[in-house]
Amino acid sequence: MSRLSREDMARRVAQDIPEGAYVNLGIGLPTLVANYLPRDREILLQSENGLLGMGPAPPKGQEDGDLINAGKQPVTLLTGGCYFHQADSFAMMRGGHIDICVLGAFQVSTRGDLANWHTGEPDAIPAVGGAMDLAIGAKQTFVMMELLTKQGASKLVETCTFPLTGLACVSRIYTDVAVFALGAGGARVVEIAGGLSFEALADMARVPLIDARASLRETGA
Amino acid sequence: MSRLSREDMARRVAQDIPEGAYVNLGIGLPTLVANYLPRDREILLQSENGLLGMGPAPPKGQEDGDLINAGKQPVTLLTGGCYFHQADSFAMMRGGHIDICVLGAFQVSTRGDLANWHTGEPDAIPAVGGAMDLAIGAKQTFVMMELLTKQGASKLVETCTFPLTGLACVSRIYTDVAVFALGAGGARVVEIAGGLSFEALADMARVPLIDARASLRETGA
Amino acid sequence: MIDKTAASAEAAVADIFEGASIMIGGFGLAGMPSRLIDALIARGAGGLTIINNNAGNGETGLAALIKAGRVRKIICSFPRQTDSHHFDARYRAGEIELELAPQGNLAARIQAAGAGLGAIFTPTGNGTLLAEGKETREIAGRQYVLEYPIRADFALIKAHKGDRWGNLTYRKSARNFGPIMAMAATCTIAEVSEIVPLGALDPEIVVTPGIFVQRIVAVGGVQRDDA
Amino acid sequence: MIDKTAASAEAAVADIFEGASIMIGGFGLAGMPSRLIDALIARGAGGLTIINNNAGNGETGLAALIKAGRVRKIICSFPRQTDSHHFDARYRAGEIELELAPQGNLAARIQAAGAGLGAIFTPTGNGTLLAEGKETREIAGRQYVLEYPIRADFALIKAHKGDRWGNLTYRKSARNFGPIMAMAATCTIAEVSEIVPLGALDPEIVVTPGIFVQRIVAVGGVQRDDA
Repeated sequence: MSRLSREDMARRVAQDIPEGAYVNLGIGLPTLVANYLPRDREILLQSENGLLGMGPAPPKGQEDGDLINAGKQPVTLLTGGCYFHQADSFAMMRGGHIDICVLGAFQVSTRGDLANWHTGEPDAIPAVGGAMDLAIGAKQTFVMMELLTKQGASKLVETCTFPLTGLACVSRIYTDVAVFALGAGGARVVEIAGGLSFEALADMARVPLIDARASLRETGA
Repeated sequence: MSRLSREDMARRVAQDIPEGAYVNLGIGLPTLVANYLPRDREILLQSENGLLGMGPAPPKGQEDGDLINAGKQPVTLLTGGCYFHQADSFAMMRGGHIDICVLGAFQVSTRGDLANWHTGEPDAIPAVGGAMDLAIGAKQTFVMMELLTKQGASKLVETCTFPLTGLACVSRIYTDVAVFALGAGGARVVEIAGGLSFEALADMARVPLIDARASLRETGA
Repeated sequence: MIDKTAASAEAAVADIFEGASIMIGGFGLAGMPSRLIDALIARGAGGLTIINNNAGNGETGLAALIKAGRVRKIICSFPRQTDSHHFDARYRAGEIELELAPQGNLAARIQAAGAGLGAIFTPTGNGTLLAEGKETREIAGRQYVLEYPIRADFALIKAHKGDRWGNLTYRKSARNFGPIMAMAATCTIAEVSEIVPLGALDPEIVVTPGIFVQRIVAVGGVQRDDA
Repeated sequence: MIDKTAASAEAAVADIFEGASIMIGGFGLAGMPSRLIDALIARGAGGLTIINNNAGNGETGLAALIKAGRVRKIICSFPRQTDSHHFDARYRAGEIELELAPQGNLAARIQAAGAGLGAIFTPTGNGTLLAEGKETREIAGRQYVLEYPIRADFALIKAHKGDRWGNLTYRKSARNFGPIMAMAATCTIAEVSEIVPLGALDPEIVVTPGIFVQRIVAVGGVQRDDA
């Protein structure tokens, strides 16, 4: 069985982002998605610090300290992009104007609860940024993560044990071995990567899974 | 005894508006105050429809339908003025950023309750506009009105009988016969126009009045 | 390619349905999207709930929509004006329901809807008829009234220049309700003087980012970009 | 004549007192008013409550203020960063109190303060540690958390150009918290690249109207108007 690389995962998420979508990519793994957005689609990236129409990193030597992304890295602005203040930026998220956000996660529950901001360790300094706003505000919240921790535990769980970011907010998870759709009915398997069987996947995930591969292909969802 | 004309009342209010003040003048009588603001003071007029630094009416033939005041009359913008949307405009009022607003009134109570938006007649079509926001939002709310109705009733009352605009919001009333300062302690007479005696004024007003002329002159208030 | 340009005002309003809630920009006639309203009248949908600061002036725009009998309810701050005779007549005849809101509450409730808030405690209206029956609360020594967001199915607004991504600038005091209504409607349709090529609007001076605009119609010219 | 121009950053912050609450603009270093913070450090007032998105980066600006031991409490959304070592050290030593707020709640609470709201029901944080002990309410089928406005005695912000009336424009993503903090503080002090003559800023592109700004300091040049 072959697991998807981080780049392959980013490529897979990018496929599901349609023309004209307003998208916010979280810090870390989700940032890679920008590299794989189809060039024939106009997709607008929003950055929580006040940009819409965010472009790629500038060439060396052309960085501008006043033009950065949410990860505080230098970026550019596409032709047609614009700037706005923090209240308007978060109105975009919280008011349901962002179509898709893509976030990393420590854990996601089968009903879509998300834990991605705090390890819960007593000596950790907590930091949340815009994660909670994005998680509950975007029309669709995608999570992108390896299915298992380095220790082999499944990050798709029945109940999150890490502190929550938001309740019932994740609609899809893109992992290195499968894509899941989440909801009140539980976790449905949309597709499986490589040669992995459904049973082997269920054994890795260690949560109840519904095989929705046939039905989802039929409806095109 | 000589009562102040509407122009004299406007001139009297204008005297109390200091250099640098941000001021909103209500529709009707208060609009006249703009004509008497001392030319050696920079005073910025705010218009609820989204102007700061409102200037006088334009010359005939130079009206612009996109540049109007709260009364929907054509105006101009001073050098240094600017435009903004309705939420920001009302944030200026409600957030306590406007120094002084000047409003007309049907009735004002001695503790500063204001009634100026609705006659209470059952067949009247109510309209409130920004009156309630201004009344409670500005740092100081001045009322400008004749003391008596055409029927000779005092508009300074112990309790308003017309529907209220705001509670305990008026700090000063400029009338054709006297200037009053209002507050929890009641109505204090700041000055009396013409040759009217305090007793004659009290007889007209028909509410308990405190003669504060001497003390206010001493403190300069 | 994202192109929010509608072929005509008629095309832009073609899916406005019977009973829809519609925010209409403007303070009096400044900022009122008259071409879109004309197209809406021609379209014929009735039973509308209209959110506007006023209730129509004279014979055009919102006044004409009211005259045509399409408005079931209006949420506004200042209906009664010297030239609001079409509203006045329908209101006195009991044919239009009126929800009167202080102008600042109207603006704040529209802004709250666009920003995703559930409700706001506002300082305006406390102790008055317009807060009767509403929840109040003392916070830090002052009384506030609980008010709920105002959302709408559509917003019809007038802007100055726009581009195919829906970015907008406004002109003078015609800006008024446009930026906040654009954020509070499911489908925002902007009537602009001119559609300019993408990139012609300085990113620093865009007032309404295109994310808040679904369709744009030029009443003046359209400059296509070369891209 | 209204002239909000301060002679120097030092003069502009001269009345910031021990124990003051201070909003500081910026997202990381973009939009952080470094000259004003340097002047504040030199001024010496301590026991400060700081409202900022972060908790300082590297050795300059807010990080330097924290290093100098002047900060008693910080209200922010994202303190822990690779280069927030001065905050980290003070926090672990129990010398700084931290109030963590989701960034959207932080922005909305600042905006609510500027707009005079008493409280807001916000969608963010429901069911999480950051809403523990807070009032919640279901409105139209969704759970919201009650959050209160954040006001401050002072706001120190960085803008691009300004004039003697305090009108401001910003530059790119350095705009971030500037416009809303300016509205939420009793005394807003803006550090700008350049002070331009009154009228040099197009009234359509002013982002922060001068009413929200009490003092302005140029780190670049000052062009006096001829008036």
